[in-house]
Amino acid sequence: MSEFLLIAALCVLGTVALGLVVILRGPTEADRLSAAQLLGTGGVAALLLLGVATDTTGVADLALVLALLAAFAAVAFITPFGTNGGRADPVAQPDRPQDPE
Amino acid sequence: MSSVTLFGLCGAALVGLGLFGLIVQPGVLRKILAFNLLGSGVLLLFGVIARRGGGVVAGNGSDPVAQALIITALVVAFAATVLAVALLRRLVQETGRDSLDSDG
Amino acid sequence: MSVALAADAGLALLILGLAVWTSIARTAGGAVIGFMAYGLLVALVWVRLAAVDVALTEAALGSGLTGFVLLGAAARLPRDAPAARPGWGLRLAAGVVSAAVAAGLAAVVLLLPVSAPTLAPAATANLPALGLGNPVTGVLIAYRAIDTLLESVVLVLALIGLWSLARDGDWGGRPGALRSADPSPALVLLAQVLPPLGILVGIYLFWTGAIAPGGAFQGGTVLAAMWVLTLVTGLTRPPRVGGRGVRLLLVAGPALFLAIGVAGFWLGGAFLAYPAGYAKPLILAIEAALTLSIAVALGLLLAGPPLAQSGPRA
Amino acid sequence: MDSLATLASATWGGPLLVLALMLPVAALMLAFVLGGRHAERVVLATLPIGLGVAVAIAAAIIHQGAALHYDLGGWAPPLGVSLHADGLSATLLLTTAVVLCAVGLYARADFRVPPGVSEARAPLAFWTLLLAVWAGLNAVFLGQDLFNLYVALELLTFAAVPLVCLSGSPQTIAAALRYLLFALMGSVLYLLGGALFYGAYGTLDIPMLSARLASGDPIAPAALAAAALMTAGLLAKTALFPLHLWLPPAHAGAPAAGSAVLSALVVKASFFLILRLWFDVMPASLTHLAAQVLAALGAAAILFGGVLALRQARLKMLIAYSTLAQIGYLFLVFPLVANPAAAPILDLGQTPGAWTGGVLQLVSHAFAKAAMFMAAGLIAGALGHDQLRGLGGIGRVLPMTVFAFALAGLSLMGLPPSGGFASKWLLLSASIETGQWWWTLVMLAGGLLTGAYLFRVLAPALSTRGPPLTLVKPVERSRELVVLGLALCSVVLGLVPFSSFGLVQIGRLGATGIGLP
Amino acid sequence: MTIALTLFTIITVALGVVFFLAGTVGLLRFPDTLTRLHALTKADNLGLGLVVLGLLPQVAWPFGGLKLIAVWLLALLAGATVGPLLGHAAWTQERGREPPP
Repeated sequence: MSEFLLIAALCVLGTVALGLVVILRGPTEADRLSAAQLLGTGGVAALLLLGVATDTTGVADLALVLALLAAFAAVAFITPFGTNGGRADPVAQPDRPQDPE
Repeated sequence: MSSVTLFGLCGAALVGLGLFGLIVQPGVLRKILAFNLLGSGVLLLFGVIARRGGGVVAGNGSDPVAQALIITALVVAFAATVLAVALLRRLVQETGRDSLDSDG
Repeated sequence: MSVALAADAGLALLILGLAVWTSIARTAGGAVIGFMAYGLLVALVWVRLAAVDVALTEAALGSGLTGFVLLGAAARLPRDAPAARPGWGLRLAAGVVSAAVAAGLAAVVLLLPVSAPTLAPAATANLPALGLGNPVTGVLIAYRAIDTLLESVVLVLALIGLWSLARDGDWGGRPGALRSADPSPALVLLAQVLPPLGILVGIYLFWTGAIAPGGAFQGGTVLAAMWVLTLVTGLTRPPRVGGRGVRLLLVAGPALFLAIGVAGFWLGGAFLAYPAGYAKPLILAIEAALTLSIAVALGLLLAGPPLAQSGPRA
Repeated sequence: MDSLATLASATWGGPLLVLALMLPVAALMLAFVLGGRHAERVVLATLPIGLGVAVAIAAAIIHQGAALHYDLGGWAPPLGVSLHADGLSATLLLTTAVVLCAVGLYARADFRVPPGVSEARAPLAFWTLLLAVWAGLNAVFLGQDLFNLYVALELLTFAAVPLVCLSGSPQTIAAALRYLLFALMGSVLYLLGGALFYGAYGTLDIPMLSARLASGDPIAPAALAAAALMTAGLLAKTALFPLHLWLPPAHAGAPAAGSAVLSALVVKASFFLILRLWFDVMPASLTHLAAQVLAALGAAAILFGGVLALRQARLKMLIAYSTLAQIGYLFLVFPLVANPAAAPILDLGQTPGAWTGGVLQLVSHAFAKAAMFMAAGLIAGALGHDQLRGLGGIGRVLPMTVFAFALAGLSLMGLPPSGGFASKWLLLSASIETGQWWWTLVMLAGGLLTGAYLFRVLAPALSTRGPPLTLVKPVERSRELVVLGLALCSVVLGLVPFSSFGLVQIGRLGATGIGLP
Repeated sequence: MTIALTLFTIITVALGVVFFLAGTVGLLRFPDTLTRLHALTKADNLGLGLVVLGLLPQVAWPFGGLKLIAVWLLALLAGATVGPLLGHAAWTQERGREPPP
């Protein structure tokens, strides 16, 4: 049984690793991010299989954390926060005097 | 060759790659990324050392002392990354560029 | 060659490939996405190296929060042509040095002593006296408590450094890097549904750290991520940097750690020693306070330097 | 009540070490929470206590004639971490406390919370970072565990980098960023070395490592690689030529009080660890070749830094390049101490004078450079700029400041009577005694260069011709006194008889045989 | 009973692996970003769901099982939120890139 689960984990991981080609290819960052997402889901699945197969403490927790944070980093890329919350981020404030040294 | 040795060699290569990037990359964000590669290569090597130690004694574990040190180092690396990125963003605000002048 | 070894070789190759991609990708965003995928695979390697505690930290901090910070930066970089690469001489020299270091390290890995010296037995043998089941937590909170104490101070310090990048007129305002003017409905949904679950997971990670992989750093990181989600969508507001409450929260962990450490002079016979029989509750108290402080510190690190509130500026 | 502690040991006076380490940490947290005007008060209240602790540690070491030691948490190494103070640590703890006291008094005028607000950015950052620098330095000087020292180094980095860009100008932001990247590369390489040591010997405790390395077995390749990586990383943090690029803009860009701390103390921490590594961890592996290479880099730094200092247009940049050169002297210690023929030069018992000379250079440069940067800060504050060409006649307006600057310069040049003279004399004698005449030449050339670039400052400053200067801002007499006091410290060091420097020799691991096999 | 459960696990996990494969193929083969995203969401939801379903009989109840289900729900949530966000980002990015005819 555990051999089967291990091999399944390997298959999942190998499959999503193919998706990495897309990360390399693009063409848009959205493609790359979706490939990273797929890798994340695949990683979670592989971890779950691995955890059950080897009965290691904590591996399921790791999968839980990965699943929890799967969407987290992508938020930073997609959300226009900080850009129009009252002040444009990448623009210097010309009228603001420099602090005296 | 065992898996542990394999990951050790991987760590060694990552250290080389990160070091090269840290010196050569012109953009600051790329330098920060290179630093992170370098750091994770170093920790991977540490992890290999931990696995050897833990594996010999506890049968199927990793040396907890080394693991604790790695966790501490990971937190430091994160804080460093945040500070560097904050400096970079301030630099971009001020100068509109993401590179340090000249030499690097 | 066994299946496991083949799998590990594949994993190592993938990691190296992603590292190379991260170094050579044409856009900064592409490089960062490559790095996030890399971090994920490195977490898998930590599992393969039987270091689940590290894997948890790597997944939460090394891949999750670092990815957030770097992606946020990459999305806001100027799209100018990058600066000129350094000259051939420097690149060649750097290449030679880096290759030499890598080759030297590879040789060292192959030549490591056959009998691996380790502190694992000592670390495990002393655990029952501390009432712990996870030796990593024992190292972090007891044997090498000083490192963890200083480390938690480093986080506060990083935050002071970050805040010091504010403009003078903005001091006393709220961190503004995460303010989103118009979060999409999908994002708001995420920020409403995820945090309750995430907070549960964070507390669970801290709690289970005494006996199983987990602990203050991992739990605190998850809590911080959840807080940041609500900050991005405006469901909560970041505290003013001048407020005393938030500063108390930030130092609660290290301060309690220090206080119990000082009490150890009299109660445990040494600084940072735990009195026998009371070790477990004291350790849990320290871990709880640390989790909280770490969560606040990491969240505020992501939230950036303070900005003055909109409206007329003094 | 029973303790879990077993086998742990502490010498009498050991808790003082805990106090020295934890006092700034506790003060840091207190200053941060109270904030506002309280931050400054917390610092100024803590500094004298810290000075007292440092004096007590030095006194305890002299009294016992042996190093102090404390096992933290009651866990003995290798599982636990211990603190350890030998004579060298005590000397540096004391130097740090004195310099920081002066900086604290000096900085009050620059980092006052302006009236009308309860808290301002720069004051809060400065006062808390000052305490953090102090904590980091004490942790480095007391650390006995390679990883604990890594955390200490990082503490120092996180404290020092924001100090560079307190003014917020684009140049200082870039300088801080470059400093951070160099420092991070340095610490990562250091960490890698620590990991390799752990992999080879299963401990990170310095005495244990040293015992394992000296046991007679061939040294593991991992240990050699570790030493090389750690040295490279620490050199980057010490800004030894050719890894010096980050230092001048960073040290010149910081506010004067910050520059003083960075140049006088922070770079010394990583040098201190190089000493620990080569003289405590693996003294037997310091080959002649390695020692000569380190010293050659030091020599290059002396000449290169001196020449570049000559070409600077700004006073603070000139002082920063001078730091580069003065760091070079420190590295001459390696071949001079490592030569067995270097044994007693002066009547210092069985210990080599080069060691004392090196430590004296460390201390006297700390005093002199802090005084110089703070004097430059006063001048820049008074004139509104620090261009060398605009300094004409400043000596008439700020005689005490310029006098302090000149006194500090005396020490940098190595002219008698000054601590710099004593240190350079000891190093020169050692180089002649051991027949390494080429280092003699370098030191003499370095002295001439130092004289030349200081002349560029002092000649116009002391000139009596030219129109009278108008000051942008008056200079407070108390601040001038602080600077003068520090400059006098660097001079007085040279008036103390050599025999009283026995402290720096106490607790050397190989007290009788610092040298090559 | 045990055999039946084992068989159930093997079949469902294998099916899950197939879905992961399908997701990757979609990511590689579909012509534009939006359809690729669609493929990704399928793989996320179904592949991981099947793996979780298959593993349920193999873990301790209630805690282990609940953890597995939580992982799946989290992945669903991530897919449901990041998908639209990415789609939006991709749409604007591709539009912004196209020159007006």
